[in-house]
Amino acid sequence: MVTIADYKGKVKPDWCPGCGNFAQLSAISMVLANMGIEPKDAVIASGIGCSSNMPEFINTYGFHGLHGRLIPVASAIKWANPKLTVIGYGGDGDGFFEGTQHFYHAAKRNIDITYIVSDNQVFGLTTGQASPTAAMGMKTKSTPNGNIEKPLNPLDFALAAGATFVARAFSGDAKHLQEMIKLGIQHKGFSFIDVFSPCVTYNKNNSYDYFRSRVYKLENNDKSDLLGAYKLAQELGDKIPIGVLYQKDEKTYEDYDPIIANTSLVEREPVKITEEHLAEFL
Amino acid sequence: MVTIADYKGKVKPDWCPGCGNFAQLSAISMVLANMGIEPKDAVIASGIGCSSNMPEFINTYGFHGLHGRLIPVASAIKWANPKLTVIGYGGDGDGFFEGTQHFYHAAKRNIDITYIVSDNQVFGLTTGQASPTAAMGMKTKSTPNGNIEKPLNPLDFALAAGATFVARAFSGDAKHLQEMIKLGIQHKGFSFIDVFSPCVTYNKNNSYDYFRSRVYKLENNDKSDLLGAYKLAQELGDKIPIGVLYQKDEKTYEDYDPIIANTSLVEREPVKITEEHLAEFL
Amino acid sequence: MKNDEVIIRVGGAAGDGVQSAGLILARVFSRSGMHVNTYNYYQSIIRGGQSWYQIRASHREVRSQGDGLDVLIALNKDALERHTNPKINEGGASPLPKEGVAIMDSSMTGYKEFDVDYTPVPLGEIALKYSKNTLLKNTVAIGAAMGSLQMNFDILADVIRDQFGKKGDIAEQNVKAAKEGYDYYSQKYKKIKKDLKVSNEKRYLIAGGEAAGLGAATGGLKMYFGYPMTPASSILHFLAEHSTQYGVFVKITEDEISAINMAIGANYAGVRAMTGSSGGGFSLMTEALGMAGMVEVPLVVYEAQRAGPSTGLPTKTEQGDLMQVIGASQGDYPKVILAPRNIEELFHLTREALNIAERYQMPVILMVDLYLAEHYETISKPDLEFKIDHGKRAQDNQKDYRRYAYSEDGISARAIPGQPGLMHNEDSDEHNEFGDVVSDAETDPTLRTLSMEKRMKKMETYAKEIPPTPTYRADDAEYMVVQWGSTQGAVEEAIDILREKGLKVGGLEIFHIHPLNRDIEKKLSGRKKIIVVENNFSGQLNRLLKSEFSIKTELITKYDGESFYPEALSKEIEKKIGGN
Amino acid sequence: MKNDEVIIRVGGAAGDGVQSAGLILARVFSRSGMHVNTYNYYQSIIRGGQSWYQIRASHREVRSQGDGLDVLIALNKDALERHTNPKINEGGASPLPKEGVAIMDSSMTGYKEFDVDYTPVPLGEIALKYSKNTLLKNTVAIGAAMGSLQMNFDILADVIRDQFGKKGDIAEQNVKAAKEGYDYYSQKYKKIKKDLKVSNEKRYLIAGGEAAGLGAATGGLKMYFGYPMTPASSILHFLAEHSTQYGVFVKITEDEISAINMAIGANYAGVRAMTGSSGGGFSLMTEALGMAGMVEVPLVVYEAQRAGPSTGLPTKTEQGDLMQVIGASQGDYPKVILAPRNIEELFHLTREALNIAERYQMPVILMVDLYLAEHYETISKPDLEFKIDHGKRAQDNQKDYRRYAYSEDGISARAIPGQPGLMHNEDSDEHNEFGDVVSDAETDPTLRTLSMEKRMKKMETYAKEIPPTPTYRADDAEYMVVQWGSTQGAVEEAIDILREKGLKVGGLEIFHIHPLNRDIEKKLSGRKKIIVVENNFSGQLNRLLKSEFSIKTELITKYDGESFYPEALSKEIEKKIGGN
Ligand SMILES: Cc1ncc(C[n+]2csc(CCOP(=O)(O)OP(=O)(O)O)c2C)c(N)n1
Ligand SMILES: Cc1ncc(C[n+]2csc(CCOP(=O)(O)OP(=O)(O)O)c2C)c(N)n1
Ligand code: SF4
Ligand code: SF4
Ligand SMILES: [Mg+2]
Ligand SMILES: [Mg+2]
Repeated sequence: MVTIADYKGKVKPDWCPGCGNFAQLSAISMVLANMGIEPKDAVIASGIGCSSNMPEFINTYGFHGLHGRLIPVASAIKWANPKLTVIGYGGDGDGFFEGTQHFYHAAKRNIDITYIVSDNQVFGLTTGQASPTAAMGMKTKSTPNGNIEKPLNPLDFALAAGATFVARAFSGDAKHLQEMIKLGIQHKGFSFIDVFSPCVTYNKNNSYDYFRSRVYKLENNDKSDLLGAYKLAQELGDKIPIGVLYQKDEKTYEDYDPIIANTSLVEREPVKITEEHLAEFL
Repeated sequence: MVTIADYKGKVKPDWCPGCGNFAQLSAISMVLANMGIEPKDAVIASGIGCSSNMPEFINTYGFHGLHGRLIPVASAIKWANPKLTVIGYGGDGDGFFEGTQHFYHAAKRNIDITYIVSDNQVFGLTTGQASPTAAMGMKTKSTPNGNIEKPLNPLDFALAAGATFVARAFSGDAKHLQEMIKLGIQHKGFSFIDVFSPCVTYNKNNSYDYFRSRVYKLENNDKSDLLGAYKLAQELGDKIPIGVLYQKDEKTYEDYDPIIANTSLVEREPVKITEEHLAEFL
Repeated sequence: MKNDEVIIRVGGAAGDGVQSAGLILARVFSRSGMHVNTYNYYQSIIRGGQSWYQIRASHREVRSQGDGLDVLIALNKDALERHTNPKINEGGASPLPKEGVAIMDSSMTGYKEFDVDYTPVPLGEIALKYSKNTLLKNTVAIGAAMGSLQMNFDILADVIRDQFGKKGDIAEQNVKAAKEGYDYYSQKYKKIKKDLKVSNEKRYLIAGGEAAGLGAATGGLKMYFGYPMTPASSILHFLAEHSTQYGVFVKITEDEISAINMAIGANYAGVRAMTGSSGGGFSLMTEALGMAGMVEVPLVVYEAQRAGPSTGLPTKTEQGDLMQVIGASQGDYPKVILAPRNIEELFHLTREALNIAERYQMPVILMVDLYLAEHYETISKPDLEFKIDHGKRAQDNQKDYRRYAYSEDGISARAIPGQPGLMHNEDSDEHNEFGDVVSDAETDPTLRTLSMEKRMKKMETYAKEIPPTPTYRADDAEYMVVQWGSTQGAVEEAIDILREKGLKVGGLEIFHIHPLNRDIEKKLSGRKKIIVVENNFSGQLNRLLKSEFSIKTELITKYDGESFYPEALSKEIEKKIGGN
Repeated sequence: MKNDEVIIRVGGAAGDGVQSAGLILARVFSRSGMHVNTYNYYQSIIRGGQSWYQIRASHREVRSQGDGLDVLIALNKDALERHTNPKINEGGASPLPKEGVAIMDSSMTGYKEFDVDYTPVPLGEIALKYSKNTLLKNTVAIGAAMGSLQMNFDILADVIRDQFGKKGDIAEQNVKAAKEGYDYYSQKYKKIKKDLKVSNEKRYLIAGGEAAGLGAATGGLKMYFGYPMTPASSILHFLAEHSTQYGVFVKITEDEISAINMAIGANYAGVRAMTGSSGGGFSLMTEALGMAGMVEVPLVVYEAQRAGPSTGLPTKTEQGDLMQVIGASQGDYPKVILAPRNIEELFHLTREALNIAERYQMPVILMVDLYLAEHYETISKPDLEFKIDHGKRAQDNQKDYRRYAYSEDGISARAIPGQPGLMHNEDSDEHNEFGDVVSDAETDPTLRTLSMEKRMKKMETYAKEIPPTPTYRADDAEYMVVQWGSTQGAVEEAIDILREKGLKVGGLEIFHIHPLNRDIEKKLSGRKKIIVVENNFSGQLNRLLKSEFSIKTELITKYDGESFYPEALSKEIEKKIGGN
């Protein structure tokens, strides 16, 4: 039996005390353990940012790559070895600025990976600039006179891109967070989970209290209703929904491609090239 | 008075006979002339692709840059000199693959430029690979067994990104195309026009006939209705709407930023740095 | 013009079928057991403009597009005038000489005449008998050209049938049209005097991009990620087309950044994967290239150069990306750069690159150029046997596993996700032997130094296994011509020309670009002059050589978008020698 | 430890206020008319870990972080033990010597003791009298440190008031707390013996990134585009903060690719614009850099190196990106690379870079490193006068305008969108004088060659105006130490040490990296030994020098993430000299 202890990394997380990322670390460990997935069969690919340090602190296979580029890495890992549970974990700067393009196209392709974003509305690791989800007016080092850019709406984005599982969670609600991650991993296809994850050091606006007083859990919403999901995604004022906004059963990219459908390339032998293959050059 | 002759470039367009891009070249020239914009006050920034060769063939200021990067170039030109009419012109590969990220964020910023995409569902210049808007099943050099990727919906994308003017036109309907381009240029904010522009050489599926038998002109649609626009954007079967799907009055990025609001940086003298500025280092 | 070889050139506009006509001709020669070398001169335009395709064939090796011209097939007036004009301006191509024949449609008139043998053939008229498809004219012209050389018509007929085979009737129409062209020429005009020997040798006609793709497949490639860009598209198209046959997953990604990161992800997961692009796309890949070096993931990148800078001349050749590839990505990290000299070598080095990358767990860049990637050559039967070397792999549940264990050779055992008991983190941040980051809570300057040395030690280990640098007629050479990559053929032929003149010239051929083999210095020492030949502006390899070895060199460059021609090159070398 | 300078080090965890304490101390010295040089040792972690900040001050110039340590302020036990341990492992930093004093909270106990002077001060107790803010402890410690040197307390009080000024009461609490610390130390412990001279000179305390931003603003910069990345963020933050004051538009873009393309668009439109990043972000910019060279748009890129490869050590210094910058982008195109040696030069070269870029219509890369970008130095009053040179500009309605007219110096007159009668196309494809593409319908090898030469001619023209390469104590030097960029201070101080030992050592200081000034060869010739010192693994400048000049060199490198220390460096140089 797999237990959460199996997932405990030997390096102590060095996030600031109180950082939202701790909740995600526990939740991911817990969910993987509860799902009976062995550490050897899980891969966490991350970008660069405080959040992206995650693979250093968990006992799975980890790939801590480049800022904004976790999605292509995660996608190819899944394509190479479908037996792995592949999780992408990164920040809002990572995913919604530098990596926007990859996020969009991976969602459109419906690749069977789970993409979790630690959305703290700032660039944490680079000491607190406004991120793409930062509110208008927010003062940071990069926006000393207040942010003048409309925030990006990650859920709306994921829906438009064609993600087949779109959810939101909150670091301050561990149980619900676990639930979302579990559903995301169980979903076959591209799962996106945006997690409100307070940065206690650089974001005094979007604190635990800020979110706690606003979030409410979705219940009985029609997850197959795309337009409904779009509407829910717009709720970002006094009431903000958390939960699964949208879910759809759809063929994955892997299902379509004959070379990788039902095949584990890492196990399959390379095709032996023979003289017959050469005939076309004669 | 400005006439279309003023816009005639000295280099003869070298697109294949019958290529959709000819229509856009005429339309842009015509509209600029009719709007009384002098060639010196228009800039066309493009990427790389058959379509992106446009600035070579028109007598304006032209910037034929990099594949996928016309949007940042065009944005900065506008910010540097708001008196210019700035048009971005490129292909579907250029804008919806390599340049996805820039397109998204420029639309979100509502920069006052007009972005016209010559959407031919293939990579023309690189001899006909499947583009992001290519239909499922389409056979090309890159997809000899048929395309297995869901096509990207450019209008949906633009709406989700927050573009404040979203329209579609068709190279086969010159007058309507002109109308769209004119409205796009007149619109203050980010205008996006997706133009069905047949590639007669590499795309035998999406021909003039294909589009001609499908497109219908939008009339009396409520342009302020975002959800309605989303719905229209989904019509891609036997009936495909052309026209303005969505338009909204909204402050531009330029309006928000105190340094460029109501200022032409290219004309303004640099601020003289004085001893007072140095005091903070003492 | 040499008696023992023939050069045919087909000229016309883009969209006229110039290249497919050329390829049919090339295949006739290869099926005749001859050596073939082709050259494609084309523009970044889909229809119109001017392009041409040249086929050089002989019973002896032909190592470049060659000098001279025997038969011109002019598909339009412009082509006719262009290639018969002694002042032809196409980067060094020879005009049709007096003895040469110009095949063109009989209806062509009013062209500027030069001193050549015009041999009009009613191409259009003959073609119309069989079909309205204007491209059939080309087949008639091909027939005529084969007639001028009295090549075996049956072979041509076979080639045509294979080409148009799927189209049934069309194939037969083409065969008949070709036959009429063949006969028309044979009856009306004189045969060109050549001493060409056909043979029964099996020769494989293959383009650079195809050879790379085939080499990769025999080397265990299972995934290829790319974004189209001339001249890197040819390998992409080839692999896409052979995806099912070769069992290779091929994916066009949203951009080159995604392509390389996917290739890294796949290799990390234990599957041999490649990516490729040309200079501009490679620029976008450089960040990830350094990451591959840092996390020690195997990676092969196919870099196909074209004339730069920037978008440059998309359909023209150059060796201008060496500095970019050498310098790619911030910081020092181990990498290998290979520059195959010809198509056969490209086949071999591609799979060898896959082995090196995996054995050393580092990026290997295969540098080709448009010329090498897109032209066709005949090669003898490729050796399909190849030992895939996965390098050091960790045992399942290995105790105290250290992904980046410091070792004698710098190489540590890899663990692949899914292997039990070897979980670890691969990190683009600096890390210790376990993969734990040493730049977060406490930077450790000592460990940092050790990790840096651990990675770079792989370069030392690798340096020991670089094959000797090949030479050409070098034993008694007083003058050494140094070349790299695809210019081998032209340089060797230029050397042959100079040798015939009695000049003691030899060649040094560098195909392992980084690290450089130390034998280079020795092989160049004691010569009267060292002349470096490069198809770029600034002499990029020359700079590299000088940074590594104490040598004095002279430089010959060409940067007009075309590759070297042996004759012209030999004159330049002679000048350098003369200027003693 | 020298009598005429003082070194204070503040050690603690990230988030403990180490850097702001350090800056207060630095400002006290600069306000005392002294020279100051600071060093920041920190980790890529937001809270926790171990970091320290060092201030070196003197009435004479202090050109590096220096050797030795006089006063340690230990904000936690780890810091105390780390810096008093003679085996300190922080990249070369000196431990606290016997004569040094260690200021720490009186409550600190159980630490490992070494042979230094512990001077506990009830930091927490005193602080608590005024506020619950734990950071007030730091102010008490600062007071104590100033007491140990008997610096003028009024100046400290002023600095504190300026620092906490906006917070009214808080400022006074801090002043009082500092005074108590000052008095406590003065009464209880001995004053450190130093012969420090204060003066009335105005000294400006400024960090590298600030100097670059200020220099750019005085050089007519109007737009800055960037994406945060250590250590390039400091210029970005500085300009953002001063945006209104300096009239500079600052934009964080979605990525670095957008940033550089925007900077190019702005410059094309006639507005001085810059972008900047560190190595990883710069990788992503390389494609556009080549485009700027091709379309001949002025562009200045601020490249701030950190320890690589890949993500590497994000908060550590290195000079490891030279090969990347030299090779950036495919093909050959003109560009200039500058590497300022110190903060004052960074100020000047930044605006000079803007002029060069516009005069030559080509990219200029300013290479700094984390050390230079982030440390503070005192400089004398910056000269605010500067002549902005827009270079050759076309006249409105100029007849027969050729954007890329071939010319003697390679430079042609620019037209800015909006100018009447000068419409043209700027193209990343190869083009002729008018900007018309020569790679579409008909490639013209001749025009291609001319255009290539036209652009590269700018390098020749520029080469004539490179300032002479500076030397240091070189006249009679038998041994020459060659350095580039930010290592100037440490190298000069190392040379001074060796000179005092009677060794005839001098320095050559390269700040124009590309193209290299030909005077380098002359200045190095006839020396017994040439020793190249670089803060990277492979000796990247060394490779460059050897590729350009026939010289024999030896190499000293450091790649542990920290910059050179003069004393240790002098020993390495001595060893190289010894090994004659
Ligand atoms: C190409 C590149 N650009 C910039 C950086 C610098 N960088 C490191 S982390 C980061 C942003 C982090 O923000 P986010 O992704 O939101 O993660 P967080 O720290 O908030 O969890 C940036 C810009 C980088 N490492 N690489
Ligand atoms: C970075 C980079 N990648 C790839 C290319 C090669 N390339 C040139 S045009 C093109 C695609 C053209 O397709 P599209 O944008 O749809 O334009 P079209 O030719 O169809 O008008 C590509 C991939 C390039 N020039 N630069
Ligand atoms: S800076 Fe913010 S995001 Fe980063 S570790 Fe601290 S609290 Fe978490
Ligand atoms: S290939 Fe297609 S898009 Fe390109 S010019 Fe020809 S018809 Fe137009
Ligand atoms: Mg964040
Ligand atoms: Mg297209």
